[in-house]
Amino acid sequence: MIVRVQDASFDAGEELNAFSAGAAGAGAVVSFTGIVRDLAGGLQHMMIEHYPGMTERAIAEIVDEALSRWYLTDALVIHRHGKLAPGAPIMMVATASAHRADAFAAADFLMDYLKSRAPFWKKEVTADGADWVAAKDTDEAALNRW
Amino acid sequence: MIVRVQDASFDAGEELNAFSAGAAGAGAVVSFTGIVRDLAGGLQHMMIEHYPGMTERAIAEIVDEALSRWYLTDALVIHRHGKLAPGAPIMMVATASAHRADAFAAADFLMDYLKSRAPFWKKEVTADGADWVAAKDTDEAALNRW
Amino acid sequence: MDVLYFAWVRERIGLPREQVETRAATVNELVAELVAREERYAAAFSDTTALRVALDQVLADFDASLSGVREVAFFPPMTGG
Amino acid sequence: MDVLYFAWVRERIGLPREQVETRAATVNELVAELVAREERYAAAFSDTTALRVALDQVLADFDASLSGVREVAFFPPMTGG
Repeated sequence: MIVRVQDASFDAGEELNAFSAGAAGAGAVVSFTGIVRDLAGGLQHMMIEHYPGMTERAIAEIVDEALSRWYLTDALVIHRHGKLAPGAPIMMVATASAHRADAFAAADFLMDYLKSRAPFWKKEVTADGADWVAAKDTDEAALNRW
Repeated sequence: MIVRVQDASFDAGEELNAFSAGAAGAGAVVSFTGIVRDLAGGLQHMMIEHYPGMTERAIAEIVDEALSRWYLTDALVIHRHGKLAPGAPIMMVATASAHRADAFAAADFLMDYLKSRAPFWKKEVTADGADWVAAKDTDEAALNRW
Repeated sequence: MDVLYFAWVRERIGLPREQVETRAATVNELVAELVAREERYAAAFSDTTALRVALDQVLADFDASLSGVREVAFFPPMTGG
Repeated sequence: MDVLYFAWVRERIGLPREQVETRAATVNELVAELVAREERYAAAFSDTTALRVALDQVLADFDASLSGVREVAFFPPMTGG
């Protein structure tokens, strides 16, 4: 299990390959990559604030919960903070399992919980100013699936 | 939408990066990679037989169905045939969407249908001989989820 | 009509494909004709519930009509993915 | 007690963190003390249903006890992922 919270960018493809190489006995690898997108047009960059200390702790708890619920041989979480350009990777989750259903469910679960329970806050900066991204009711509701 | 049926190997990380670069407006990219695993120990290689013509047609239909059910900006399916070494990638699915739930559901759906509706047959070759991999009832049952 | 065999069906029959002259109206009738030919066909088709059939590259049932069909393929359940 | 603010809570209050001397027994009592101080606190805490609180880096409720707590953090709902 690897958890990395960093301001540096990362290469999702390289991370996937390194993760898969370490999980060769698993058979099924699922990944999720979140990418900064320019929804309305005019996004200059995204700023991600986080709560050092609590972030690592919250993510580790979420990953432990996933490992206790599904048969996983490994799990990876990378989440960036700081200034991110449009098109840049924000975060990545990967899960490895002998069973594809477990790999899918665990990755889906990790995303739902990282979204609403890990202390990150996104701000979108445009020429017109900066706005904090509002949490969605659907994200909170998604937690009830698990 | 890209569908590739090939005997050549592929680099899942490079494929993920190329797919994500083309789906930068999406925000959410989910991938699944299937890797040859040596379950019992002693696997020399896996042979995958397919039905040329029907394979491409069946996969295209499955992908079209996914595109009609979920909001996807793009989808990728790569599936190999021929002789595969332990640890080698067998196949890969990737989906891109503005909504992570759609990307997850569509990738999960594609895997379930590719598993049981695309004409591929796996044979495991060991020092003791060769055995066709039996289809699992759970794989057929998984289709009822959709 | 082209008849194709895959995986262990191909191995039991010993052929990947063959031309078959038949007046069979349905897949089941074609299977009955093949089974009557030789033991290796009987072995391959001993349990059709363990088999799948595609007509012109589309999955079908064993009671489907062969009218207009040019290519019939028999194989075990798929194990892709 | 260390009190930390994140995202727009930090911006409204104008501070990322501060030391607070308090006898508040619960989070709600601490919020009431802060709100009584200055308008910028009142603005930040005008709707606590729109806020989350963590006690020693673990999510908690606003009626939770502050007994033994060294670090309190206020922030809007998370938007990671």
